[in-house]
Amino acid sequence: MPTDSHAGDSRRITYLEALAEALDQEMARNPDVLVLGEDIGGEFGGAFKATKGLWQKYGEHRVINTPMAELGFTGMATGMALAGLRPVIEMQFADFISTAFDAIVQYAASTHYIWQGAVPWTIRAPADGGTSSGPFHSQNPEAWFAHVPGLKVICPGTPADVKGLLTSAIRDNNPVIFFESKTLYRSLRGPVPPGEHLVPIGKARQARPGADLTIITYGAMLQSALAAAEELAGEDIEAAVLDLRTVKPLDTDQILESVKATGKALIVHAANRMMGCGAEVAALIAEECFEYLDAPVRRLGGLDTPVPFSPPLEQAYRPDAERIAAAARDLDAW
Amino acid sequence: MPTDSHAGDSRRITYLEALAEALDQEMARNPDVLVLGEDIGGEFGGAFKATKGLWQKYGEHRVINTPMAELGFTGMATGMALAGLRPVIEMQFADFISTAFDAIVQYAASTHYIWQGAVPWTIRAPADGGTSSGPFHSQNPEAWFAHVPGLKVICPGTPADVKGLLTSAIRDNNPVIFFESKTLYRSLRGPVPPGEHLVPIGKARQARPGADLTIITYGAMLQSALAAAEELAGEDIEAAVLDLRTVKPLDTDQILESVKATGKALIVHAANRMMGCGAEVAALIAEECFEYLDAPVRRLGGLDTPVPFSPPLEQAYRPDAERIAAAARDLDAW
Amino acid sequence: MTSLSAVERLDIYRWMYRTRRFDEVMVSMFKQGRGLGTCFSARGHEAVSIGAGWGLQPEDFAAPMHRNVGMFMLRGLPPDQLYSNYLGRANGTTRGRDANLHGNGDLSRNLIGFISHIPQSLPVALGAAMSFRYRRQPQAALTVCGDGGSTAGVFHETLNMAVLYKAPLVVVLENNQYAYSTPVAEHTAVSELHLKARAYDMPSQVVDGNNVLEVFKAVSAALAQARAGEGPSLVEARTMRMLGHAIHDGAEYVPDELLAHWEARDPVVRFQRWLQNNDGVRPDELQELERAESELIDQAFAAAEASPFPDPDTVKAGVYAD
Amino acid sequence: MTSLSAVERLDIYRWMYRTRRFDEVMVSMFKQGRGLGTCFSARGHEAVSIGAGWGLQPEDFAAPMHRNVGMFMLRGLPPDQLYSNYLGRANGTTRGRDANLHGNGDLSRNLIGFISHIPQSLPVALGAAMSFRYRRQPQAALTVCGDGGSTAGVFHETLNMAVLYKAPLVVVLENNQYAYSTPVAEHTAVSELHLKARAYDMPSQVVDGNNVLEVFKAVSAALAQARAGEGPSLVEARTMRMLGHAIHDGAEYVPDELLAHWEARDPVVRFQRWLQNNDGVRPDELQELERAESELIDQAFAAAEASPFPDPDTVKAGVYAD
Ligand SMILES: Cc1ncc(C[n+]2csc(CCOP(=O)(O)OP(=O)(O)O)c2C)c(N)n1
Ligand SMILES: Cc1ncc(C[n+]2csc(CCOP(=O)(O)OP(=O)(O)O)c2C)c(N)n1
Ligand SMILES: [Mg+2]
Ligand SMILES: [Mg+2]
Repeated sequence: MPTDSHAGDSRRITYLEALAEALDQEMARNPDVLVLGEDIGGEFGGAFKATKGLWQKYGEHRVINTPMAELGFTGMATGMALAGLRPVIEMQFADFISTAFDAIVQYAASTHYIWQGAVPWTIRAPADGGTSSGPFHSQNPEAWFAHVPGLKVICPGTPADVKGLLTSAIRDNNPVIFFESKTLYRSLRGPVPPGEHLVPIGKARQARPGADLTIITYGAMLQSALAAAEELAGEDIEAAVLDLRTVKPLDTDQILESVKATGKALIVHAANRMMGCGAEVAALIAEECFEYLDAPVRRLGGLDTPVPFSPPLEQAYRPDAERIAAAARDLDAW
Repeated sequence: MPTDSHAGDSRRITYLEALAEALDQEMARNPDVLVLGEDIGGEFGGAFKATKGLWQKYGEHRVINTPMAELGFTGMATGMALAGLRPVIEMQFADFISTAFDAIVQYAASTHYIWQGAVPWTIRAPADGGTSSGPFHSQNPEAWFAHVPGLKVICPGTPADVKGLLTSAIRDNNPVIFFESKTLYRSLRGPVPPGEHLVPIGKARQARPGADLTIITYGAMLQSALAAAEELAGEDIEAAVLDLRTVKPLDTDQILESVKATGKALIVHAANRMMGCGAEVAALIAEECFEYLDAPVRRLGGLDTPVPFSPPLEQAYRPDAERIAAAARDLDAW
Repeated sequence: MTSLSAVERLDIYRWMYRTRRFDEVMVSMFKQGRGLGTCFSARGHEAVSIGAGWGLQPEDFAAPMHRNVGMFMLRGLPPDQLYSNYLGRANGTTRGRDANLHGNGDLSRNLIGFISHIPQSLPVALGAAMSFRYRRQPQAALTVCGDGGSTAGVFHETLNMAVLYKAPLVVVLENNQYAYSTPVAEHTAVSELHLKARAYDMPSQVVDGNNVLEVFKAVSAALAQARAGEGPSLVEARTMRMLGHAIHDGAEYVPDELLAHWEARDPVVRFQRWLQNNDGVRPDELQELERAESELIDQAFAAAEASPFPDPDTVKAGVYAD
Repeated sequence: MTSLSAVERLDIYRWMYRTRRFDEVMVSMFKQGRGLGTCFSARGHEAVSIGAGWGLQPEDFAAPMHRNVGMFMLRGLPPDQLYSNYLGRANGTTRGRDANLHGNGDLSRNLIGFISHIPQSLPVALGAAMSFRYRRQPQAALTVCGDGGSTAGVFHETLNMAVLYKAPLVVVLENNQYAYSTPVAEHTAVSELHLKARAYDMPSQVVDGNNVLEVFKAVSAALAQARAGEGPSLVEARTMRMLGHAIHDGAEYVPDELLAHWEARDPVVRFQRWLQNNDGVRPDELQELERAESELIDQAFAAAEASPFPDPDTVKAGVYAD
């Protein structure tokens, strides 16, 4: 898997190490930060070991093991957050975030608008597929939450961003849903600043410049888009790659600026394309870039099926570098 | 409120009467059809009286009162449906559908794809605002469900359609989410065939022809769009109004056909515009009608805030005929 | 902490009476069409709201629900701002954003807002309790849950976690016989609601919810235990919803005898009599108190009705915290 | 119905042994890297799966979970198709759509598919039970729920409704001491899991989940009661998860003594001894049976490994029923 090199530092660690580092550093910095979730207590350190070592270091007081009760413990975190703490909730898999739905989209999301109660929690949700994990361990459910006022939704695609954005999420005074790509956990390494590292929420990043078209993406698809762009470069097609990083709020300025410059847009995400976040991006472009567009706005996303388990089916389900390159060629030739 | 006249019959009944009629007729026709939900048992007939009289007529066997346990009773309905019954679940308000989220988007939606178990239930969810009911009794949450493979999502906008589509939903072999506009329950009358009446799921309806632009909408906004179109006609702007009726599956054929003919599209719904169903429609048009568009694709929807309670705030939140007309004028002048 | 002076008892009565008057004026105004949206009458729930609320310290957290206007007022929300909330005015407790008692949170008063999705305040109150445990502060959180609310899954999740974590939480189970049109026996399988706590080895007890002193005694003791680190408990307060579920509901499904039974145990009347019989409070003292309270409430409603609606330009403000 | 002949008992053993072998081959193949995704070992759960499943009639509904491979097989799913499912093959029970025992529903066998969102099968099984009540058919539905699953809210909602509606439902609470890495005492507040049923006035009992005859007796009696219209009940079967949560999990968090305690009570070994001591089954009979079963399982795995993957062009098929 290709690596990322947008941070200025030479130390290269994995996506998972980067996020564990952010958790550790924020817990060290602020005694109000705590983690809670299933199987994160004791020596175990959680299903993906993202919280490994925190219990030994910070105690059971700040590393709270929970029963399988996502709705209840997310609501509990809301109460802690209203009282000024900064809980970081680990969903064991992003797929189980639907179990906590009311606590997120109804209670936590609306509280500040209605009665000015700030809810500074972060939900870490290991999302994403491509790993033969089947329909209930492969979901990318960001669109549900991006539709909800009051939430922020982050989908980092590099080790540096996972650290910088998780740090920002923990410090943010609003409920933040942080979708990690577990596909990248151990497969992607990149440079990550060892010390305090903050990436602003809501800012996209141009991951690659290019004049011929703009590929707009986020999460694990960033790596596929970069691979596709590399391939296209060999064919004299210069594709800009814009990594949204945050899907709510959207960085409309950068999206529009890039598409106005290239005149062509290809939007890519691993989540179901139908009614996915890419639709909002396409609609935004269709509305704001009408006079700049030289081709239809194209989208690639998951099929409108559950994420299938078997490799040939999942490959058919999920966009990849090859399909991105094909769609880009098509746009370029328009 | 303007009325609708697309059915050929002269008997005019309310939106609420039409849906009660569909329920009654389907229960009479098929002994496998039953209703369940909060406060629908006994003489009470539910919060909106949609099931009034059914308990007396069909007995407690087929009219099941439930505790306040949306997740549990929706899952229960899934089991009944797998066993061949056709439960019609009443959510007391659409806002509470989030409480049943797992049972809907995870279990019921995926079952046929994974193991060919058909789940022929319908959830009736009284949705919509504009009535000073506040953030938790005014929601239009169709986008969450339209993103989920395996579900069908219906948002009828007329008495005839509410009857015809509810009948089709009950007979459909898949889980169907049926969002009623409670705003229209008693305020909208229209002609409704008294006997068996079926409207196909997934077919839009041209509610008004027009050559200058296409207003694409559904639910209660249909009435606002028709009012706007009427007003525009006086200014020599002929707006076609396309009533989607079903948001999943989308009637892409009719959307594209109409927009290709007019070259201009305005999409309107009451739900939060951000990441709403309108985004998918706009993205579809941007992708498929590029060479036909004479203006940017425009969308009107709710603001990216909870639905506020106080009338001046809710009016600012929600699209209306005036704002639709203004956006249409703008498009026309492009 | 759990004993009361005669002065305090009279003050408790003042709050109960205020609660009653607030409700009466609200109901009559809504019936006259001067309300907005809907409202939920608290008639019959005065002893629960005030008796339970009286045991709270300012530093404790409280999470009342849609019939606990007494507790909201006791916690410091002014009646005029509450009425303004019912009427959607800019100076309402939610600045026009939510209706009736929904959303009445106020962190400056350690008050947790209520949302429709019942009983979502339960785990949130648990979290508030956990914040005390986290910071090793000797305070407690109190939440109210209806009989109907106790059938929702999150009730089970919350009680289980509260006991596991020994959280300083007190759950007041306000059993008012109905969840909307559904009587307890039709929504709950167990013979006595407080027994639900036994599934979590959580101590529980039943009190007469129309006896304010009894409610106070049980809840303040439970709070004291919680503050002392002895863990959570549940108090079932048996009472009756004397009017319909919401203003439009005539509650024809409630048997007359049941209402008559509870009418004879009206918590406000009963405590008034008790004060006369036991504390020697004189009828004229009571009359003066009641007159003053009625005036306060009438003025609060008038002030609310005279208050302006919010400016639509503010509609987007406050979705996010800075 | 609840008594067994010696022939049946030997057959029960056959199924337990088959279950054990299925698991052993699965675990060793996954350890060799010949699996796909993950898998959950059923080692130690043979008596629960077979003992409970043995009480079912074909018309009853069953909703097993991720460790009940024995019950899935007993219900008629062929071992080769099950293995094919683990390996993502076209002829797997879910045609490559879901993993391991997930999604193994089959309406022709009145078998309800399991999904990850635990314990979502609980209310679904209740619904299946309700369909019998609706149609006045004298059948029952059985569902299995883990100790961890019993902390989720929908457990509470389901049990409450089951009793309210007097549904013919039997809940087997498979208490295998752990939910992933979390021991029962850290996820559940009550001293004995079966007491949770008391919050719904639901009859409940505990059985030794490693004693197949005891499991059978209790569950078949519960099913008979349910079919007879006497309502739902819960059977807590105490057993032990002998391997990690899933294949990658070494379960270092499980104390050795605990494993040793249960190893000495291995349900397969124990029942084998019982048959020798009580039914006079001869060692050579057992050897022959075990050899035949091992062969059957080996062949099933080989058949699965030789089966083709699904055609990617079929990926969209079947999202909707016609
Ligand atoms: C999750 C959810 N489902 C349904 C409702 C609709 N609803 C509002 S109050 C109510 C009954 C509540 O009963 P109870 O908890 O006993 O409180 P009470 O109104 O009797 O004080 C219902 C069903 C809701 N608010 N939340
Ligand atoms: C709602 C939900 N949250 C989390 C998980 C992840 N998970 C899978 S199995 C499991 C533990 C289940 O424990 P138990 O119910 O005791 O069953 P066991 O695995 O011990 O047989 C967890 C936490 C899940 N499947 N569903
Ligand atoms: Mg009640
Ligand atoms: Mg377990």
